[in-house]
Amino acid sequence: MKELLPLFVAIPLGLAFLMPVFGRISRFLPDVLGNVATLALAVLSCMAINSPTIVYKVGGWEPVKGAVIGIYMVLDGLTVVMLLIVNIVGFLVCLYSVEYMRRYTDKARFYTLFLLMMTGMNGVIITGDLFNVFVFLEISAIASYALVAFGTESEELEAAFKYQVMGSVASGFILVALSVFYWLTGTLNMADGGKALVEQGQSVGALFACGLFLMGFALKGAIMPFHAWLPDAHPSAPAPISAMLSGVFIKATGIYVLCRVLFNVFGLSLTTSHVLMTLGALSMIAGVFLAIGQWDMKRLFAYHSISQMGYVVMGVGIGTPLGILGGLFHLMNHSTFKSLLFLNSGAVDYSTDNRDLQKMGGLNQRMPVTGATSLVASMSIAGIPPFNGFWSKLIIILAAVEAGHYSLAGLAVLGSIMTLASFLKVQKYAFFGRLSPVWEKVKEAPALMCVSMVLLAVLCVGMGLLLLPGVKEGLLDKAVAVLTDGRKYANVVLGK
Amino acid sequence: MLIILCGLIILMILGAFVALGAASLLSSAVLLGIIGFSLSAVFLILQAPDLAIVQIVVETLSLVIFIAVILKTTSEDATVRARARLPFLIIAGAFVVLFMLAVGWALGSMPPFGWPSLRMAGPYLTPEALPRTTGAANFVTAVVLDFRGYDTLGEATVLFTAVMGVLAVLRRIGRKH
Amino acid sequence: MIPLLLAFFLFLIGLYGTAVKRNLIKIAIGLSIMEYATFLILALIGYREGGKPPIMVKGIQEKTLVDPLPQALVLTAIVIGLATTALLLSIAVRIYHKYGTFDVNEIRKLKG
Amino acid sequence: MRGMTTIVKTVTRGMAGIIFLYGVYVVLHGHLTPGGGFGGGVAIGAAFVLHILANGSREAETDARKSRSALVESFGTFGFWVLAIVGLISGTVYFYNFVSKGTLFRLLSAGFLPLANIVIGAEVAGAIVVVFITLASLEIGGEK
Repeated sequence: MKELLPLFVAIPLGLAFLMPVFGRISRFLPDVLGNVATLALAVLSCMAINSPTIVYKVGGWEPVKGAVIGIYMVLDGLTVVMLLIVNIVGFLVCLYSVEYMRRYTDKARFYTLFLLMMTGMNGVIITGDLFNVFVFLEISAIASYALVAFGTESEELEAAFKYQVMGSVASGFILVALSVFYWLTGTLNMADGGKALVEQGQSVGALFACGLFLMGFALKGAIMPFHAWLPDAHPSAPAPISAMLSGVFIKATGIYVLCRVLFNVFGLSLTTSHVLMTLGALSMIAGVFLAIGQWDMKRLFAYHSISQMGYVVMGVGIGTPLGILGGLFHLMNHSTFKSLLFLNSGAVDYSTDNRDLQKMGGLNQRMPVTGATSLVASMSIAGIPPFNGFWSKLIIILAAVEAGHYSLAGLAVLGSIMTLASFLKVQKYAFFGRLSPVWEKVKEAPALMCVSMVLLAVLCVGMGLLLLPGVKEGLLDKAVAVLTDGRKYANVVLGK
Repeated sequence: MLIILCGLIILMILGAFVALGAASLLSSAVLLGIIGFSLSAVFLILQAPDLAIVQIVVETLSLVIFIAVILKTTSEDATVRARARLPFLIIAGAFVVLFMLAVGWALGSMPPFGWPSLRMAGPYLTPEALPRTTGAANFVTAVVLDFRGYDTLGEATVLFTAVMGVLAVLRRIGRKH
Repeated sequence: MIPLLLAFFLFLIGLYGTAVKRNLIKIAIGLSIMEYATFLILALIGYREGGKPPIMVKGIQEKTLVDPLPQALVLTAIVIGLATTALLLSIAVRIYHKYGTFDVNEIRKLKG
Repeated sequence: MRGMTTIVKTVTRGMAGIIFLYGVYVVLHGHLTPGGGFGGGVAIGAAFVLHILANGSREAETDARKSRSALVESFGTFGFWVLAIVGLISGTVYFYNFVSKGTLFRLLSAGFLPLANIVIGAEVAGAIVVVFITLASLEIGGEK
């Protein structure tokens, strides 16, 4: 596995560079190559499942007198989880795009940007160096700005502009944060920096850097007071890109890095734990209340992303092993059901050219696959057993009770009920009820789109199995262990 | 040296105020250029000739892009007369004051200006070690392309991505109907 | 320490510009100012008292060279800044193309 | 795009040449003197932009130029990727500096650093020409 680690970045990157050239040669080559590349990435990430912790020194630069001088790539339990969701969802979305993106011009450029976005996310996930995080974050962010504006209609451009301004402000904060971090510790390596922070002891400077990082990544991850860009940006993008942005992008570039920095570099303190829980609970409740009044299908889903990210942040913020397990598992689950929901909305949009819930109705009769898969996804997100969302929400609530935060548990239950209500609304208005005569001639979405939706629905049903004893130890427990013993990360990476 | 440095930064700050307040976008862009060129002078004072060169060429280029965009569209900023609302100004002011207090407070626990801790960069600078490892006389190039070459691949990719993005956004027709 | 304080203040001015200005080009200018401030902070961090540029010259042995690492980071960040500015401005041009104005208040199609 | 007057054209011809040569020099000496692939690449790109601005160009010519520059950009970045991946394929590590280091202060030294500077310079120059042509040939107005 060790030799294969750089391929997570190298494969999509190399293809992305040549994609414009391939696009001139043949119209189908970009479709084929894009899917082959993402499939290869998905297979690679499955191969990583049982690997031990790997530290890959890029360029072969060994530490000099204990100080890290090069860039490290690190593969540990948390990385594997993130790689799995990014690359599997990425592959399924890419499969979906083959048909969906026919409505847009210049497909080769779409695949170029898509692969660059994948590169960026994979790069952020596998690196162990803070500046490298920033660079790859910018790659995926810039690709996503362009992808949001890909349709070049006025609303999309406007959303893309707003999104890019917010994203650039976040990047600015992250860059300042990491320069303060470099100033404080003299290093950019996360493990070495964490060690330096322990040696120095608690200081105001560390708190300041931590606050700047929190601001930057909360803005990237759309946690509540910093959420304003998300409900515009995510719905305006083409459906596969909405699925990527809501499904994996905000997690890989926001929540994941935030966890890495807060747990593994700075070490979770009581203050950060409280801040995370408060922000999480705020997003959870406010997101769902904002969502329930929406009539635009994609906008409603986008507000739910804020709310569901609130669950994740709250679960992780509780800080107990059970809470972290719940948070991470919910993160995995959310990536499947939310991307499925956006793909469903894309299928509806593809067939009916409409996103307004009030104008739909009875689509189940005409689009059985879309209807059925969206029912699965809705039940998952609302937390109905036995779908995956139920298990992760249950664990989060149990963890909150166990840690004595009864009010948080209550809020989580309330949020869950509201989520159920708003998805009953979606199902009722869009898929059940009387078929309006306007939609008599509507056809089901093309086969490839259905295939990818069905596969995601299977994941939604089956992912509860990850909690079974025997399976849980191999994947989730390893990821949880990385965060619970946050400070151990330095020793693992530096090899002591 | 410190006085010239502070003077240049204060010039940049004043330039920033005027640039944001100007009624003509063209003069805003030119003022931004002045800020950028002062920055490259600051880089020279801080003993960073590499940065000064790149900053000058990049600043010229971004000035050209700004001016090209403004000349193609309009140079009038109609919004400049609109006043920000008072509650917003109070919040913004409070944020600025709090942030600067936090900076001032945090500065106390940092290594002093001019004495960085060089935990990661120390090994680069031992004169005997570096030429043997990378063979480059320019340490910045050695860091950019060899020790942190992976970052630079990312940087080249960012530029590539942005060009792809520009080409995608400025397509004549975006959707088929 | 004063240059660093001033640099942080410059950062806040850029942030203020992006948050308050209602003109797309002005917002882009605010972002650029923010970027410049971050470059400045990084370059200031790398400075060493009495240091010389980190480039070896034939026949001269310098004792103190300034820290090359932040300079490398700024080099990367400058190019990233150029890339974001180019993309942001082309989106702004396209918006102008659609609406005939850079005024945010007149562009509001999305509900916010 | 329309060109400019004869005086401008004549002056530009010399200027663009000098800027181009300066860019090439900066790229090639990136590992010895200040500058490198990015600074030099921008200068090379600027030389081309100057040439286009002064002489103007017809639409068909502009398109051909744009697609050529895009090719240069693609292959420049790809070249850097290849340099990175060679180490991985040959059994060492990603980004291994696989070329011999040579003697300090010589033009051919520092392993693959000069090569990397050249490919980056090509990419940056291509990128700048593409962006410039795209922005310059954009027609505003009409659609509202």
